[in-house]
Amino acid sequence: MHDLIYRLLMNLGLPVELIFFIWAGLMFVVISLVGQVAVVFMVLMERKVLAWITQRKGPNRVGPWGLLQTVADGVKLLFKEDIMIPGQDKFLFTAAPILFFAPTFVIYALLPFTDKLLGLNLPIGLLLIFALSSLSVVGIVLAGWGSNNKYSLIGGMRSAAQAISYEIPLVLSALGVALAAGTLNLKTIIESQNAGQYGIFSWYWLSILPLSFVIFWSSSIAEVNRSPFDLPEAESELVSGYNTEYTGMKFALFFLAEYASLFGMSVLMVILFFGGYYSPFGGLLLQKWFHINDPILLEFEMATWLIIKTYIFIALAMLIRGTLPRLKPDQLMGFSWKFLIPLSLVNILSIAILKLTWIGTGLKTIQAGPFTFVVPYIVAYGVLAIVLFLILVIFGNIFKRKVISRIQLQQRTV
Amino acid sequence: MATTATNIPQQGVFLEKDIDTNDMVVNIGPQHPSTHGVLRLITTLDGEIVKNIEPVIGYLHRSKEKMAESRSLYQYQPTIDRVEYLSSFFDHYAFVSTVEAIAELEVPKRVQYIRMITMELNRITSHLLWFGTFLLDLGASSPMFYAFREREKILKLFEDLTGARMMYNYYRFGGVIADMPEGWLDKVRKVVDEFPDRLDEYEAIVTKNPIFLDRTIGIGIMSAEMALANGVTGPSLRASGIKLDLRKTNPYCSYDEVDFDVPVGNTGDCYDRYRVRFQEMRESLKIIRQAIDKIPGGDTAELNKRRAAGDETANEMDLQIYGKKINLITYKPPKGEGSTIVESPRGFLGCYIITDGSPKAYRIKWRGASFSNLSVLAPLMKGLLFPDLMAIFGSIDVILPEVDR
Amino acid sequence: MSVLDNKVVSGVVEVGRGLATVAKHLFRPPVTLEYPEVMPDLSDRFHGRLSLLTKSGGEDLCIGCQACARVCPCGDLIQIEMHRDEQKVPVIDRFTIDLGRCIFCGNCTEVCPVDCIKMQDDFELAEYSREALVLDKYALSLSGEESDEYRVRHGLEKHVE
Amino acid sequence: MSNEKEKNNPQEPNEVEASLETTPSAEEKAPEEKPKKAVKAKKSEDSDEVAKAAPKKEVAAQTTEDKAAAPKEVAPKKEETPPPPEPGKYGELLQANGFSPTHLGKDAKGTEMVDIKSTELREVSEFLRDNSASKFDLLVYVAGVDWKDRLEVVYYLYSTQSFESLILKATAADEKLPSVTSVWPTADWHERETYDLFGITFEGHPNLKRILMPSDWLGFPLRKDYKVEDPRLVWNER
Repeated sequence: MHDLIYRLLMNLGLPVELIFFIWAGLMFVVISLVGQVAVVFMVLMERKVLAWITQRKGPNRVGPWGLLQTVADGVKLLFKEDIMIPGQDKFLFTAAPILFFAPTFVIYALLPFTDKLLGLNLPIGLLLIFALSSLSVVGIVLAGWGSNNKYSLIGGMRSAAQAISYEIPLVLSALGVALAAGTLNLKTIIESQNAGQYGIFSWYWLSILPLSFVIFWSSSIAEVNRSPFDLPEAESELVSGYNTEYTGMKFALFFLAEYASLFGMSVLMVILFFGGYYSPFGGLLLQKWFHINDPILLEFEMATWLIIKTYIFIALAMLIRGTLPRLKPDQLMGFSWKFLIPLSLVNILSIAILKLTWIGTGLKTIQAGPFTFVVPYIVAYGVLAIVLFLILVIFGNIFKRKVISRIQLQQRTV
Repeated sequence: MATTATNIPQQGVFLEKDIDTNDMVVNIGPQHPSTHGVLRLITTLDGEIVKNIEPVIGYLHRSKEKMAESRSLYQYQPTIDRVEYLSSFFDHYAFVSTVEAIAELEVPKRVQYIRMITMELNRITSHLLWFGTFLLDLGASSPMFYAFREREKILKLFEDLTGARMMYNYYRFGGVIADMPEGWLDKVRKVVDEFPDRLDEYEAIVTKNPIFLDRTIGIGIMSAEMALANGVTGPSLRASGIKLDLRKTNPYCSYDEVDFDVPVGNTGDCYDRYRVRFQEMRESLKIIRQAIDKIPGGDTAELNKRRAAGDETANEMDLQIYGKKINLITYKPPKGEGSTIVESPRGFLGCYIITDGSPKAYRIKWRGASFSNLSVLAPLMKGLLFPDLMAIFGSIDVILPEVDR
Repeated sequence: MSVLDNKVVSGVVEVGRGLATVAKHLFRPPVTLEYPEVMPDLSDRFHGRLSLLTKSGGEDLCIGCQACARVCPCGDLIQIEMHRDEQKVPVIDRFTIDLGRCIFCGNCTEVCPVDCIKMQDDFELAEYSREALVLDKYALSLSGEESDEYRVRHGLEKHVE
Repeated sequence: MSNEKEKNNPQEPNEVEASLETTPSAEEKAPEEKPKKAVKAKKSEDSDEVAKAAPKKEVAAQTTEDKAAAPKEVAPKKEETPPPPEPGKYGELLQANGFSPTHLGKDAKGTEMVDIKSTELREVSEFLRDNSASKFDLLVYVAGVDWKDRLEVVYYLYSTQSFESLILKATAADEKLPSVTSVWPTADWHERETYDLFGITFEGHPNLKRILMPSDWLGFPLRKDYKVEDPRLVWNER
């Protein structure tokens, strides 16, 4: 189908640049539609999962099993009054949701959902995604400022601090992937994970970069403001944080964008650490087991694997939201600056060492194989352990207080 | 996912500054998700640090003490439920026992045991609600639903017994309104038996969760002297290390006939307050189990069978539900005064009644435990972070109707 | 080092334990009662709408003693007007209860000397106007059969003339 | 403020008594109830007046219900010609240390009651808190009582050492009392509440303003002469 459209455009005799733009635009429309549907489904899923883990039923009135609940909510939000209170900065107040919403959806154009369902196959795709995802915090800060509400302001400031802190471990851990794969191109990253042909064992999260994965996961949850890092909208303290004053469509934009960024981050994580659109058994099952080579069917399989993997992580995020209490701002910052960032620096170091040893073997990308299981763990994580120990010796006093409180805990009488 | 690099915020640690900034006054409440009612806290914030906090109360003032002047004691009684609606059996007990003391009414043993069972069940419901909302204040949502699920079962028991889920109006001067329904004790036993498993589940989710520990350990440390000086009582005081439980020290009802422990903390921080309340639920279960076994006459079905069989011992004083049937409409307690304090889930619940020989009380004074407990919030909060406010406020377990009365 | 290890390891273990406990609930049946379809199982003593029982024949049981009105904590919520006919039998002219202000405490049911005013397990009392919540004698009274059925259900003696 | 003062002037005693006597008669207006109960009720209602007229005779004739009440009925007599109640443990302690308490016996729950002079209040409080024999370190509540001719403040003290309680009473002369906030900081809010509802000024209180009622409220609601017919109270006219 892609070929068909592509050929059609070519036959029209348009210049190549224009075709490129039209193609990217078309893909973006398709993907953002997919994204919209995914988000609408996610909102429902969140409510259902939160209901099930608390032994409730969740939405079940609108449509069969409540499937249309989010649609009804959306329609409701569309028709709600757009309230502006005196003293608000009208321009910023209106611009904020758009500034928050746009980057999260633009990211979708860069994510390879399948082999061909991809807006832009850029060689620096990973970099651009991080650049875009850090843009959305501008929207939150503006919303906090423009709302003329103290809760919003505190929420906006917290969000800015949080985004700055968590951007670093996020990028550093993704850098590990880039190092291992030798590229910033997302498609190549996926292919290099599939190159090992050991399926789930050749994906980066297990074989080479488990630490990177943990860092990436926790900082991505923080990046999208999910519990337990949902400080900018902590409802027990800040009522609703930066979107306290928003109603109607503007609120809907914030709401959608939050879920969209969670979805985008989960897809990115699957791409970076979980083999993207490949099956957990290596390659594609239709191709491998059933010997079907129909490109459209294969693409469906790819999309299915990606979506399944993504939703597993989304469900985990929902489970975490239901279980964990919220952190405090100082703890949040501390977790990032005192724990995640040193750890990811060590991680990068160890991966660099690994990479150097690998280049000696003559391969450009680090691939998972029988050899990988022995070498990286011994070399990289041995080094890592030593460096970690050194860091602890040097900066040991950082943890001292924690240790004290731990001892206090053990001495409790009740 | 472990949070490692956090520490105990200390007063003054964050206050270092050379830049000229302004403080921000945030008016938390009267409507706010975590003020548990209508409380207004005028908070002065320096960034995230709370510099000063001034509670403003009275938004829920329903003039309970004034209402007593225009109602006979019996007429006034249903409105007592609303003084503190989460554990209104305690309010009723304070009121009823004071009048009983003034009028020297005798209370049968069976009634005392029924009162004890209901009060302890009520303590559990109250602590459960506290547990749920405390965790919700800290940001965890499911524990609240689990707590409410269990609370629902106990409320159902109350509905079977009194006809209402929260506004019971069940105790009477010298007795209770009606005996337990047949088979009620078995239902209580069933709920009590399956409850420890649920408590273990809560503990698995919460008690050692690293984020929870970071949020509560060392936060809002209330020394014993500070607690006593500010009139803090109940679990919050016990968390500070003072073993003061009126059920043990000045036994009322039949608490001297059951065996239970008084959990005590040693630091007086939020975590200790959490642990003390959690242990109290287990102790309450202990009391209820013993009370069910010891209650004179046993289940009503048994008692009714004995009565139907003409057993005279089944009609003796201790097995009655009224010490003496009084005419409630025109009941006039003699002139006198009495003051009761009982150990409610939140602390000392006081009731001071002066009667002048008319059906109305001359003066009724309610001492809500939350009233004094709330006053300690301001000194506790100084120099801590804004989110600690919710942890501390949640952990001292304030209920606003009792503050404002 | 080992303490830190403990902290991190135990932290991960405890978070995992919490998540597992919460996830366990996915497989438990929901406890929700879907109210309009599934009515709650109310107990016999439920404090619901007030009603007046009648004799088995449908005549008034109330003797107009005002006891319920006097113990009501809400002031003039119950209003009774009565007179006696030639045989000195009380006749109730007017009996109104303002359910909009009723707090369902049950004081009136307790003091009624003839067990006439009782509480039903009917709790759906919403109306479109406050006036509609002021129930008069005819709205409050149950028929003779209903009253008998109520008495049987609650273990009261059947009213015998 | 001047308006407030006017309103708070105690009413003429005659008027107050008259209004008191109308209350029971209002109860009698209701027609008869269940025959058995009515008889009983009649008795207990009468007992008040009868007991005053000829206590000894009637007490014997009363039902068991009134027997319990009877000794208490005699109490008002005592007030007129007071045989002083026995001094309690803490009353004696206070007396031995140079204070001049008036012993009031025990309340229904067996708590000792002591009346002290308002000028001595703060010294007595400090003494009771610090003395090793009493150690009343917890102020449970402060309650105001309007006795129509005087305002009284009741302090309920509790000791976490001996687990005993004590009721201190002090009459607020000129509606003024020294504050005990410096002794028990918890008195802060309790005294504010008492000021709010009774209009008793606590001298030396750091922040004496209304706490439960709105700050612009007129009058002190728990005083017996407070007019409930205040038009501002009737906000929900039916």
